[in-house]
Amino acid sequence: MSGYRLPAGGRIDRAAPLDFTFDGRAYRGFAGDNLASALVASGQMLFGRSFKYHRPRGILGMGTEEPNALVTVDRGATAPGWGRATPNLRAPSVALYQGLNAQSQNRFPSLRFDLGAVNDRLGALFPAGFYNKTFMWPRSAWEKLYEPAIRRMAGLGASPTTRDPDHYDATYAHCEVLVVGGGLAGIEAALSAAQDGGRVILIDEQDELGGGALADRALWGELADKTMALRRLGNVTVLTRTTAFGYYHQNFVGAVEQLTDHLAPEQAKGARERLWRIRAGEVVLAQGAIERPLVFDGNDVPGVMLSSAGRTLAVRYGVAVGRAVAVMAVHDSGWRDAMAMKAAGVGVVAVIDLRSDVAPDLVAAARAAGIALHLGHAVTSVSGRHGVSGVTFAANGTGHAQQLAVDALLMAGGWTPTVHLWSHAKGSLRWDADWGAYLPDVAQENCRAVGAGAGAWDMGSGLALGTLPGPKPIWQTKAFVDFQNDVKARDIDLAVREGMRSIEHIKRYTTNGMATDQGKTSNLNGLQIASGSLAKPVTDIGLTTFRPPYTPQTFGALMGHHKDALFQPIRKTVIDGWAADHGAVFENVAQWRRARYFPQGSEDMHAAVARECLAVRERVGMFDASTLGKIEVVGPDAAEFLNRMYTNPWKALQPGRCRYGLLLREDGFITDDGVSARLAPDRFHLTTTTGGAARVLAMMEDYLQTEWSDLDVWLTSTTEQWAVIAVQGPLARAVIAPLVEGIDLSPSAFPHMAIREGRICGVPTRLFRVSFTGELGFEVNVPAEHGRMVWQAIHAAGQAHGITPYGTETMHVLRAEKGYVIVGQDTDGTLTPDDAGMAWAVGTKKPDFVGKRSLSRPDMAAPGRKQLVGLLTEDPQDVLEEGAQIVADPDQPVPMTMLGHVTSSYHSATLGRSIAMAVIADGRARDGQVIHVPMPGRTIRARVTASTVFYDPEGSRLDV
Amino acid sequence: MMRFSGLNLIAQAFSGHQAWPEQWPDKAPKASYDVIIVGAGGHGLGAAYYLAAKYGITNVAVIEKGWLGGGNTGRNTTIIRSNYLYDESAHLYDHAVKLWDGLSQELNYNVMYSKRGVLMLAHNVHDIQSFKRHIHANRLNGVDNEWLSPEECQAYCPPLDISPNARHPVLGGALQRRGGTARHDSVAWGYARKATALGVDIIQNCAVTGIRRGADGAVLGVETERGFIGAKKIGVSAAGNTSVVMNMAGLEFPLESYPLQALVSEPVKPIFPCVVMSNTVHAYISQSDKGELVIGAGTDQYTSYSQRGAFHIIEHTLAAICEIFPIFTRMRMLRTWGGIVDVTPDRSPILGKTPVPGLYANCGWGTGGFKATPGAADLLAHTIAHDAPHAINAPFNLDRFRNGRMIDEAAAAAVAH
Amino acid sequence: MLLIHCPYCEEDRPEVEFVYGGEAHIARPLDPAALSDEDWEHYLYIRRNPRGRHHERWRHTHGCGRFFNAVRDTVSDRFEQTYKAGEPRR
Amino acid sequence: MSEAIAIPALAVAGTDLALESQATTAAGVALTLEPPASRWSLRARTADALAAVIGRPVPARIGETRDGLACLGPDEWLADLPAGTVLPDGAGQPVSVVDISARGVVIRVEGAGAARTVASGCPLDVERFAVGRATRTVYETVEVILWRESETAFRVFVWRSFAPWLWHALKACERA
Ligand SMILES: Cc1cc2nc3c(=O)[nH]c(=O)nc-3n(C[C@H](O)[C@H](O)[C@H](O)COP(=O)(O)OP(=O)(O)OC[C@H]3O[C@@H](n4cnc5c(N)ncnc54)[C@H](O)[C@@H]3O)c2cc1C
Ligand SMILES: NC(=O)c1ccc[n+]([C@@H]2O[C@H](COP(=O)([O-])OP(=O)(O)OC[C@H]3O[C@@H](n4cnc5c(N)ncnc54)[C@H](O)[C@@H]3O)[C@@H](O)[C@H]2O)c1
Ligand SMILES: Cc1cc2nc3c(=O)[nH]c(=O)nc-3n(C[C@H](O)[C@H](O)[C@H](O)COP(=O)(O)O)c2cc1C
Ligand SMILES: [Zn+2]
Repeated sequence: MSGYRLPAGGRIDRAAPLDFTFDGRAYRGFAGDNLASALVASGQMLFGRSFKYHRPRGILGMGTEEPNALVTVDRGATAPGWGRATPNLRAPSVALYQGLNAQSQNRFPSLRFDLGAVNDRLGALFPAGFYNKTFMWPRSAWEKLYEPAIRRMAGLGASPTTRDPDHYDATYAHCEVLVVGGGLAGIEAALSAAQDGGRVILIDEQDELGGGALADRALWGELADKTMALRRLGNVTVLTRTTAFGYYHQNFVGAVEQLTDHLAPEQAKGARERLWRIRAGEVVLAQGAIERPLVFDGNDVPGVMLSSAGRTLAVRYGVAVGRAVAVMAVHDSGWRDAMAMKAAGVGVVAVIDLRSDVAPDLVAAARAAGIALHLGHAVTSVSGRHGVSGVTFAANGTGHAQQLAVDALLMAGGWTPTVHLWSHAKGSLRWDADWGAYLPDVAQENCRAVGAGAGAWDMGSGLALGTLPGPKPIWQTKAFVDFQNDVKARDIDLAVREGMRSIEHIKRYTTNGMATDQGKTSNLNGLQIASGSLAKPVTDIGLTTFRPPYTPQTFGALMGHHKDALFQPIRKTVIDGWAADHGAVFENVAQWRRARYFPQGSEDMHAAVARECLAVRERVGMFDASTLGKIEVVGPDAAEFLNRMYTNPWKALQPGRCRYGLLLREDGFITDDGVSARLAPDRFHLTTTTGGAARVLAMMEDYLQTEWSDLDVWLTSTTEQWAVIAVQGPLARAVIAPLVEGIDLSPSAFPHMAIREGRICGVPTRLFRVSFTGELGFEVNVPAEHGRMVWQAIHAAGQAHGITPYGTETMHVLRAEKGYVIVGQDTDGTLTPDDAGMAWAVGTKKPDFVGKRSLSRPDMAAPGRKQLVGLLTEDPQDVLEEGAQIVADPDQPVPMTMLGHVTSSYHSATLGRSIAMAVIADGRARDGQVIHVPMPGRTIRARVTASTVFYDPEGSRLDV
Repeated sequence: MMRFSGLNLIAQAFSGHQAWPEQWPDKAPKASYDVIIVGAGGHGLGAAYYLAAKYGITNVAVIEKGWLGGGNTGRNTTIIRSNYLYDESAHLYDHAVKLWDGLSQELNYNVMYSKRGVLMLAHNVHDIQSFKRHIHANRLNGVDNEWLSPEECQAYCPPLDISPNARHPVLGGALQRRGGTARHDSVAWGYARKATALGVDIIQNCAVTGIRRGADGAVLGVETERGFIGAKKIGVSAAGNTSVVMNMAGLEFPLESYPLQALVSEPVKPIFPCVVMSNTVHAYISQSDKGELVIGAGTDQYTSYSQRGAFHIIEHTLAAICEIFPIFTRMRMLRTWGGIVDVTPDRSPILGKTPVPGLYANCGWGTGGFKATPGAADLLAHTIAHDAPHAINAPFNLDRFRNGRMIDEAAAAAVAH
Repeated sequence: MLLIHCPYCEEDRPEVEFVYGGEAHIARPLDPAALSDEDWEHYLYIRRNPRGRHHERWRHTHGCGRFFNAVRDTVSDRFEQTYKAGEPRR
Repeated sequence: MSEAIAIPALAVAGTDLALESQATTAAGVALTLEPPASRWSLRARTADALAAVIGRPVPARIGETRDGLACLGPDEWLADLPAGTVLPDGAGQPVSVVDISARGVVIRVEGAGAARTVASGCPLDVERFAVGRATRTVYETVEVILWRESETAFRVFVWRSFAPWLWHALKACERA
């Protein structure tokens, strides 16, 4: 026990005690505390175990830089489920609330007695990069023994294992000036920016504004005044508990606001966190600076921490880190902290400073405060395992050793300006010898840095060191650089010795700076040590890349609105509700959901589809085809345009007639198809595949705008304007006839592949006489808002004729019986029209169309290409699996020579047997040949049919 | 080269690990080499190693503009698999997977190839058809790949949400058990160490700025930031920068370079046993041996050499991950980064000779060339050594863009990585 | 997310409203049939892919709908200028 | 037409979407689905060319609105007119007049918090988006046309199959 609550002081509310638990033990703190300050006040200095060696660790810092004190906070009510647990939270960043339930991590069975700590004893076997050097023999042991063992050691806290009940919010925001960092420098910047009248947003990650000034009593008055002044301004938005995590192109800054995690779960209402996506005219970075630890033997014993942390605990939280506290400084700020702590009532017993000449005023003031001074000295070791019990120090670290009984040791290693966001935005940095750190230099965006983060603050002066001098060679010390990843000075030295000369290699070999704190306290020390080992100045070594996020942020917040039901829109047709009411089983196609079949009673898909198919062939069926893409092509040059886009000719198509169109990419491969109608000389109603709608429209716009901008024609997506009801089957005409007005439905007046405009059920329709089933058929297009009504009316009218609603699966079978291709299933982006058996759809006399030139490339016209053909299995009950591969010789060894694959395959109730389509090398020339489909356990024999039409090859059923 | 082994590690522990030698020496460039490889990624370093180890060509330099392994080799999500559809691709990637097996021993460097299985999720009927097509083709090609039901998928990967009410319900999956991951950095380092032990020079911080050609058009060597270096043959393995390097030889390539992002979460205890890919939802995820969830994001839409990317890509990536793994919304993102991937029109690599005598190309691996590292390296070495491609990489030539013999895996099924 | 100046809307708009359209000023040959396989390959597939100044197409798909051209530095991703489709290369 | 078949009354746009209008909430926003109207996509090379065909004044600047017409692009306008209005189809003229009345719906976001609600997913500077202005844009990944009617009222045009998602997204952010 060393920390305790000072009798007075701090910004906590002593009248508002809060009870909480840590590892199941009850503690008490005050409103305004964070988890770390409250635990230290209760004498708890041990917070966690390090990653690799499981060394006991206390807190190092009191801000976001904290690498050690990581805890899991469980906000679940009482159930043990992890659904509301968050691992790896930094204790100093966890606001205290009534009932807070926190647990330490990476230890078993308990924090004090951790079996994993055996790693520390064996630490010599685990230097940087050890895993590259071992676990290779015997070979089989890697999978069975070594890798599982390594993986078990992984990680810090545990991931939640059940669904997160919280929700997350997101917004965009715009401002003229965004200020990141609400210390005095940021507040100042916001106040002055607000003068210009523009919108100002000020962001700070802490629960109150003030930054470093919160740990300086003398500044509280000024802080209060300025904060008040800010709040009075109408054009300033202040966001506290909000972290700017990334600075992206053109002043786009991402931030996450914590909304409820600082409240007791019962009080938390609404979203847990909010994502702010901010576009700013100017960005002012006032991120402040982070103190650097010192690197020496024993610097990770709980109770050794940053000097600023000791000061913050005392001044801001009214907590003493110990009864006898020593400060090991190489920087003036440590002296100021010592005096501030002393003034707050902390028992600061000594300042040890490596420097011999320290500013006389500091020396005089410290003397006056009764603090013992050891100039020109360095701490060489720390005693105690779970807490500091004393330090050994010596002149320049190597002289006569002296002991000092203390229960806390503070490190003042100087300051590193926080240049993370500056660097995200590719601002350049320059080395500053006085700071011993990199400072912002030239901005790439409209951005400037102010305050300590810009090096524009007097933090005092000091030395920039790699390690403190000591009596032992570096490889015998346990002097930590990256506390969380257990990287020691000697690991960096080893990396250099092993040939890692780039700081990037050193980082990856040692993992320095790769832990959850991303090197906030370790990168600069690592650089200094590498500089020593490489005997090169720091400036020749460079710096690893700063990357978002500044501090870790939850997936839930970063994914914005797209959680659960809002992940992605699911598009439904206007008839979807009817289908759902009638028991449809749905499938997803592109963004749409479509009815796949309508089972009755206990029917499975097979039975339902067989029934639906027969109904269409024998009577009539109805199908919701609304998802088909539709484009209205209008203008005097409409026909000319389509003629250039599609493979087949369009100019001679008469108004009132339809035509099948085949669309290629410029590389000659089929990309889409559809039946389209000419409504008027200058107006076409195009259809595309469901999945191709957006792609085709974009492609057509591209050609129209950038290649043929002289054409007077425009494209409008009408996919959702029209609901489409396919009525198919020999009785189709009889069903719709009573509903249709103004259209002569007789075969002579309204032949196959024609379109007529009129009314159905009293609403306007574009009635297509087309068929994707091989039966007499109509596609009733009506304005979407009437779609369901018309569907119901047709359904009602069809009752007398035994009308049967059918879904996509039946549609697939029916069209396969007729050998109609589904682009994307029977073709796959590698098929030409000829491959697909659709040479007939290519206007050979047209001089050009999109993709034409590619078709004459040598390989596109070469023999041996895969061609779409039909397959009939020898056993008519065998239904081939779609995707099954086809070979000529089933007895050849693996790897086999494959001829092609099955693209579509169904049981045809109409034909009483299976049918399939396949693409097969030289397929049409194999007409009548037997091919083999080797499946696991057996090989299926099937006969090739050059034609894919299995039913009504003459097409007589269309002509009724 | 001091042998790496557990015993040696123990022995060195007693002397404070003082005696480990450099894994690769820092070399000044010689005046000329038999072969220069441009780009010290896994592919380039590997090619140098195989040139020395298999073809006895040791007068080789690998020239790198930055630090070795710092390109896409050091920034990918390390997914390894070979269940590609077309024979050409299946043979190419499976050649690599076979080399991954045993690579640690061959290099005496643990590259941590982990056969934890790659599970690709099917979310709609089209996915099922396409996956089955892959599975059957793979089986006849001798490449393992098996179909799992949704329940089997979840048993294989417990965090998976297989609820039928999901926006994109899991309808099954294709599992390649030999698929998995390897430690990206170790691959580069292992090849570098072994190659240099065989006599290869690795020259870092030395950008190639020009390719000098003789009167006959054949290569003479490279101009670099450190002067001219002669070479009889030059292999270019510069990933995202290939267009730039090929330009130096007067060649224009069918390539575009896009930023591709990836990210890791904070490390957590083991929760995720395998690799899961969902092309429909756009989610790619595994857990590293250190504990981070390693997540592949998408490419930005525009070409770029900036190794960064936009935030909305990350937003969509995490939404996709949490759609399939809703338990991860409270996990936190630790770091994002970008790499520059070079993409060909058919998304398959180019690996072979170029129109310039003595100049060889290995590029176009796009978002998926880490898995190919040992295979591509071996085949590049073969092609350079014989001045002719190996049968496996012969189809991956430049001519296919002229004659139309594309190897378009993406067209067959929207597959990334 | 880039901020892109649409030369038609005459204002800066967020990247998510736009669709990238690849290298600019590659006109579709007027008579493709007259091209050699090599020239056709060049038209279809060969791209400059420069490191630095890049002429490229964008479409303000979720805005005014127009294609336009831009000059952007592919190292900094910074736009130098944008101009309307059909205007000469800058 | 046979008498036996009862034809339901004309459907109201959006009833199939089952979206319940929502009264003003604590956040100061009401969401309503606007009744059907006559909506057209109009295309021409110039505003004058279009005006000549449809016989109405046509705003010429992108973003400008006038008498129910919004200029969305250099050659594109949206007409949002009282239900039943029919425009000449411009046959034979170099224009395109296409009826899109049924293609989408309009969600009205109204109240003191309207701008904030729209800005939650729209990357434009919604606060500064002038009253009387209209543009095509996105709300997250969904394309919309945003039309600001007053300081506190926005009309959001969206294709009907995306409307439920958008509706729920607007509701969700407004809840937070
Ligand atoms: C985010 C991301 C995720 C990915 N995920 C996967 C995955 O899961 N699975 C998978 O299989 N693949 C993946 N990939 C792709 C994979 O990383 C690459 O295909 C592969 O690593 C390429 O290796 P390489 O050795 O060819 O290239 P690199 O490792 O990029 O090496 C090329 C080297 O060339 C150097 N160079 C360039 N120009 C010059 C010059 N002028 N002079 C000298 N040197 C030069 C570069 O500096 C670089 O070091 C991913 C890629 C990225 C970016
Ligand atoms: N009159 C004086 O003597 C005086 C005046 C002001 C400041 N100071 C001291 O000088 C130092 C520097 O002041 P300063 O204002 O430059 O820095 P600061 O450290 O006081 O403030 C920086 C603030 O930025 C926050 N921050 C950093 N990164 C952030 C991010 N990504 N998102 C959100 N918030 C982030 C920090 O939490 C902190 O609150 C402080 O120690 C301060 O006390 C002294
Ligand atoms: C598989 C993999 C795992 C990684 N794990 C971590 C990690 O745990 N911590 C970390 O800081 N970075 C991690 N990184 C990212 C690297 O730090 C770095 O961002 C990446 O190599 C790209 O380099 P750059 O950011 O310096 O450009 C990982 C990268 C990869 C490829
Ligand atoms: Zn525009």
